[in-house]
Amino acid sequence: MTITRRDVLLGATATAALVPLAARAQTSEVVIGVIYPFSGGSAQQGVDAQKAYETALEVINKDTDFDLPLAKGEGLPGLGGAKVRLVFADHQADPQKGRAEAERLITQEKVSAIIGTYQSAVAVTVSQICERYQVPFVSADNSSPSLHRRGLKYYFRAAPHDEMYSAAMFDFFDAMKKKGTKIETLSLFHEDTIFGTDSGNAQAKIAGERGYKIVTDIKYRANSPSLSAEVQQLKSANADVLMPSSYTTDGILLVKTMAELGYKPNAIVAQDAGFSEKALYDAVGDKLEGVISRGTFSLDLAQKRPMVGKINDMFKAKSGKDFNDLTSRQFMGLIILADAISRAKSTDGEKIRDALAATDIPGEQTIMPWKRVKFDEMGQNNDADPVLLQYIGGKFVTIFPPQAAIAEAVWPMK
Amino acid sequence: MDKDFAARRRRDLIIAAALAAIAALTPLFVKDVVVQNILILTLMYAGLSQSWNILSGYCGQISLGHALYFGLGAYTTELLFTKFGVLPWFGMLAGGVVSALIAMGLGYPFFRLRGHYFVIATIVIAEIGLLLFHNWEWAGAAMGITIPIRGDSWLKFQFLRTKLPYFYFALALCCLAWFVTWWLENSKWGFWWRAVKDNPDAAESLGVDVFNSKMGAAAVSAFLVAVGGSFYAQFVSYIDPESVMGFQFSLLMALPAVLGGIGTLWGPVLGAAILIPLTELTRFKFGGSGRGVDLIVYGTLIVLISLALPRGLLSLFSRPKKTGATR
Amino acid sequence: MTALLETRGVWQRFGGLVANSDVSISVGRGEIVGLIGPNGAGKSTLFNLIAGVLPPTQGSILFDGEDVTHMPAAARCQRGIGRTFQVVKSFETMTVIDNVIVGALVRNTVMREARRKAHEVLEFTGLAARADVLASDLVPAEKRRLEVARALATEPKLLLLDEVLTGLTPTEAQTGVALVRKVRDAGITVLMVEHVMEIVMPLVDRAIVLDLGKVLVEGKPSDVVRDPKVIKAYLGDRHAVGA
Amino acid sequence: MGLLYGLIAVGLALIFGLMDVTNFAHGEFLMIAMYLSFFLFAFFAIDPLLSAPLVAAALFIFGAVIYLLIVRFAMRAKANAGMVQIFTTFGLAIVMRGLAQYFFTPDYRSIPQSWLGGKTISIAGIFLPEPQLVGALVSIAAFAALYFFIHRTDFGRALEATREDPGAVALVGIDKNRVFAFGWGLGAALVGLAGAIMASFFYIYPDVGASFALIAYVTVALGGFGSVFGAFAGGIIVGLVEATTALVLPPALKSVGIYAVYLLVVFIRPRGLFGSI
Repeated sequence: MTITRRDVLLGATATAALVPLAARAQTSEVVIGVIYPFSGGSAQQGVDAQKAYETALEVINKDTDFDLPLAKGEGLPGLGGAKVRLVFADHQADPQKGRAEAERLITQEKVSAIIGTYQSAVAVTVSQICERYQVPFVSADNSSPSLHRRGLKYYFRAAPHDEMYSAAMFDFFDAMKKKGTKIETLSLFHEDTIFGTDSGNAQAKIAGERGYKIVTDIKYRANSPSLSAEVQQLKSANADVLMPSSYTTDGILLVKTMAELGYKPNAIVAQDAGFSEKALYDAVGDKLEGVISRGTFSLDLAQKRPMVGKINDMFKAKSGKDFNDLTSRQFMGLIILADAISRAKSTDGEKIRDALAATDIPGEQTIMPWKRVKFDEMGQNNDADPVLLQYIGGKFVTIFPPQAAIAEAVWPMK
Repeated sequence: MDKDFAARRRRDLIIAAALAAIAALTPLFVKDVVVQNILILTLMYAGLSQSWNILSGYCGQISLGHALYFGLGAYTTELLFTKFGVLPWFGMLAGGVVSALIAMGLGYPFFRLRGHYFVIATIVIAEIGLLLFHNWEWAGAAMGITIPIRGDSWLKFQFLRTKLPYFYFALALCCLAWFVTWWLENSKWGFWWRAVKDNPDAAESLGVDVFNSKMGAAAVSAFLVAVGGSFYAQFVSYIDPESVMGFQFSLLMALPAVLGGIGTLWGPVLGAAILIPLTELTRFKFGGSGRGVDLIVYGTLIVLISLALPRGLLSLFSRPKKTGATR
Repeated sequence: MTALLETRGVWQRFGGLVANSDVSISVGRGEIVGLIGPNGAGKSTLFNLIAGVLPPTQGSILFDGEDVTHMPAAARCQRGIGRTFQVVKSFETMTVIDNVIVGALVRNTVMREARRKAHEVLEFTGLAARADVLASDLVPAEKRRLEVARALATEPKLLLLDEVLTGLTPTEAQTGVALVRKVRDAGITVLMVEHVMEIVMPLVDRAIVLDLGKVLVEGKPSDVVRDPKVIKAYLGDRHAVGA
Repeated sequence: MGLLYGLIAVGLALIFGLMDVTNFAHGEFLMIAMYLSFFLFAFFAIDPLLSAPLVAAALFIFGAVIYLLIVRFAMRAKANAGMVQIFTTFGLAIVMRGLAQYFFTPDYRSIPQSWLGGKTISIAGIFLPEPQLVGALVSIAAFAALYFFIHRTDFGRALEATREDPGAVALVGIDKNRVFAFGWGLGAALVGLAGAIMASFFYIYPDVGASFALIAYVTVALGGFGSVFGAFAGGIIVGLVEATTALVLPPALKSVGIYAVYLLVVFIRPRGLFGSI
C-alpha cells in the first residue's frame, strides 16, 4: 500500500510538474475547469454561466480592443500566446459530485485551475480538492462569507461576499436615514440553504450592531410549493424594509404571492441571487418597480466605461440576456484567473497561485464598479465594492454608493 | 440434496472471496484517482444497497427513507468528532447504534402499515429528518459540517493524499454487508424474513414472530447503512443535510438492488457494479452539455431494465428452474 | 383423558352479524374430526378462532389444558396447533423446501436440523421430488399438499385443515385422504373443515355440523348424514353438494 | 391552496388508488401541463384559464399514451410488480425532466400577465388570491364530476371492477387496457387542469414537479387510496395544516406539520381517512 500511496503522490505532483513542460514546448493551450450545475433545479444558472465563460474566452483568446487584461492580442502573452480551453463539468448541486468532478478535471483533463460553482456547498468540497492537488480555485460567484475563512491557500474570490453586501445595504439605510427617510424596522426573509442562512445571519448581525429592529426573521424552505403563510406573516409585521434572500424560483413565487395577498412593502432591498435574474423580471417585473438589489455589476456602468456595453453585447449575442450580477462575476473571474496564469508564465499550480496572490488590477480595467482586484491573505478581494441597484423603468440603475450612483433612490417604491 | 445446498452456499462464499481478493488488488493496477473514486462509490453503494436489501428485499418492507439512517450515521459521527473530539471509528459505531435504535423505535408504529402507506411513511419520515437537520443550528443547519483537516491519520480516518484507505474501507463495508446477508440468508431470521415478505398471515401461522422479524431486519439494515453514512462523511469531508439525507440517497440505495435483483444475495452487488459507473460516466460524457442528456440516458436505462427484467439483471444468469412439470 | 381442544361457549360477532353463537365443541387426542356445514354456517370463523387469527367476542378456547383464548397465532403454533389456509398462502418466491423449513424452524433452531426435518416432511407428504421448485410453480393440488407439509413441519399436536380436499380431482382427493390418514397414524389429531360431505364422511371419526353459527348435530358420520336436521340444513344447498 | 393540492392529488388518486399503480412521474405530468399552458400563452396568447381544457385534453392523450406505451408493461410484470412500477415511473420521471431541459431549456418561465394572476379579492379583510380561488372552484367542480363519474357511470364501475379482478372483467367483454388507458388519461387530464391553473401563478421549470409530487402522494395517502372523496378531504387538510403549522413552527418547518399529520392519521387508521384498499 505504501508503494501505491507514493505513486498517487507522484501522480499528483507529476500532473503539476509535467504539464508546464508540455505547455512550454507546444505553447498550445491552457485548460481551465468550469464546474457548475448543468442539470437539476439550478441548471439555468449553469447554462448562463457557460455563456459568460465563453464570452470571456473570446476576449482572452481573440484579439479585442478592450481595456481589460489579456484582451489585446491572442491568447496568453506570458505563455507565448497559448490559447485557453475550458472544460465544463456538471456537479448537479451535490457536494460529492462537485468533489469527484474537480478531481476528474485535475487528474484527467489536466486543468491548471478551476472556477465555479454557484452553490456554496459545492464550493466547499471543490476548494478542498483543489487545495489537496495544489490547483487554484477561483470562486467566481459564491457569496457565502464562510468560504474564504477556512485557511485555504488556493482559494480566491474577486467578488464581494454577503457580509460586504449586507454592510453596503446598511450603509445605504444609514445614508437614507440621514436624509430623513424613516427606516427603523426590517423583515428578513431568507431561504434555508447556505446562501440564505449566511445572508440572514449577516443581516441580523449588522442590524443589531447598527440599531435596526428586526420585526420578523423568516427562514423558509427553498423551492416551497407555496409561500402564502410566510407572506401573511410578512404582511402582518409590515416592516419599513423587506429584505429577501431568495433564488429565482422562490423569488418569483414570493413576488406573486405578495401581489395576491396584497402586501406592498415600502421598500424591498434584496440580496441579489433571484433578484438579479432576468427570469424573475420577465415573470413579475411589473410588480417590482422600484425594487432594490445589491449587486456587483450594473449595466449603466457602460455610460462611464463603454467597453462594458460592448462586452455585454457579446454576451447577449450568445445568451440572449444582459449580463447580470452572476454572469458578470463569472466573466470577470475567468479574466482574472487567465491574467494570473499569463503572468505566472506557467501552468504550475503553485506559480499560478502566487501570481493570483500578486494580482493587482485597477478597477477601470474590469467591467465591475470595483476599486481594484487585490486579494488578501485569505484570498478575498476586499476592494470589490458592492453597489445597490434599483429596478426602474425596466432596467437597473445604480443608486449607491454615491460615487457610483447615477440616480437618486426612489423611496418608497411604487 | 442437502449436499447440493451446502455446495451452493460454499460456492457463493468462494466467489465472493475471489471477487473481494480481485477488488483488493485493483489499486495495484488502477492508479487513476477518478476511476478509484468510481470504484469507491460503487463499493459503497453496493454495500448500502445490500443493507437496504435486508429490510426491503428479504423482509419485503419497501423503504424509500433509508437516507435517514445514512444521514444519521454521517451526522452522529461528525457531530461527535467536531463537538466532542470522539474519533470517527467510535462515531461510526455510535451512528450505527443510534440508527438501529431509531429504526426500531419507528418500527413500532410503522410496521403496522402496509403497501403504499408504508412506503410513503418512510419517505415522509426521512423528509422530516432532513428538515429538522436543516434547521438545527447546533448541528450546523444548512451550513453543514466541514470536517477539520488534520492530515493523514488512520486514527482519525482521514487521508488527503491517497484514496486507498477509503477504497479498502468501502470494500470492507461491501464485504461485511454481503457476508451478513449471506450468513442471515441461511438462518432462522433469513427464513422468517422471506416468509414475512411473501405472506405474513401464513408466516404467523407457522410460529413466525412477524413483528420482531421486521424489527430485526430494520435494525440490521439501519445499522449497516449508518456505517456507510459515516464513511461517506469522512470520505467527502463535508456534509450538509441535503447531501447526506436527501431523497436521492434513498433511491440510490434501492436502485442497485432493484436493477440487480431484489431480495437476492448478488443482486445489489451486480446492480451497483453496473449502475454507479454508468451514472458517473453519463455525467462525465453528457453532464457538461447543460441539456439534460445525461438524465435522458440514465432514465431510459432504468425504464428499460425495470420493464425487461422485473426480477433484475441477475435473472439473466440464474439457471432455468424445473417448472411446470406436474409429474 | 381430557380433550386436546375445547371451545367453551364461543361467540363471534362482526357488527350486527353473528358468525358463531355459543359454540362448544371438543376434539379428543388422535381423532379426525370433521367440521361441516352449509355455506355461511360459521365454519371458517370458528376455524380462525381456534387458529388464533382473531380472538372470540365471548367464550374461551382451551388447548392441551391451557387457555389460549387470547394467544396470538404464532404462540399457538408453538403450543402445537398447525393449520392450512382455505385460499392457499404459500411463500411464492421461496422453494418448496424453504417453505417447509420456515415451519420446521419452530422446533429446530439449528438450520441443519430444520433442513433435515423439512426433508423428512417432504418425503412424508410425497413432495420430495419437488423440493427445489419455486412454490409459485406448483400446481394447485401440490400447493395444498405443501400447506399441509409446512404445517406438519411445525410438529403440531393438532392439525387444522381448511378445505384441503375441496376443488381437487377425484384422484387428487384420494391421495389427499390417504395423506390425512397417514397424519393421524403419526399420532396427530386432525380437525378438518370441509364443505363437501361426500369426501369427508368416510375419513372422519366424528363429524360436527354447524348451521347458522350454531352446532347443529355432532356424532358418527354415518349417524350425522342421516340426521333430518342436517338434511334440511343442506337441502337448499343440495345442488352444490351433488356437483 | 389546499384545494389545489387536492386537484393535483385527485389525478394521482385516480391512477394510484383506483388502479393501484404507483406513479412516480406524477409531478412531471404537472410540469408538462404547466409548460403546455405556458407555451399556449406565449405563442397564441391564450390565457391559462382558457387553455385549461385544451391542456387537460392534451394531457389526457399524453397519459393514455404513456399507459399504453410503458405502464401497461410495468403492470404486467409477474415478479416484484410494485418495485417495477415504482422504478419504471421513476425512470420515466427522469427522462421527462431531461427532455424538458433539452427542449425547453432550464430557464425559469412564468406567465407574466393573465386574467387571474396577481389579482386578489378582498372579503371582509381576508384576501383571497383569484388564481387560488378559481383553482378551488375548479377543484370542487372536478371533484364532484369525478365522484359522480366513478360512482354513477358504467365506466367508473368498470374501472373499479377491472382493478379488483381483471380476469373476470375480461369475461364480460371489457378490455382492461382500454379501461386503464382511459383511467390514466383521465388522471393526467385532471393534473392538466391543475397545471394550467398553477401556471398562472407559479414559476415553471423542468424540476417544478418535484416540489408537488411528495405533497400529492401524502395527500392521496392521507385521504386513503381508492377514495376520490379522500383525496379531496386530504387536500383540504393538507392546506389547512400547512397554514397553521406556519403559525406555530418556523416556516421552514411547515412541511413537517403535513408529514406529521399524515403519520398520525395512518397510525390511527392504517388505510387513511377514507381508504378502501
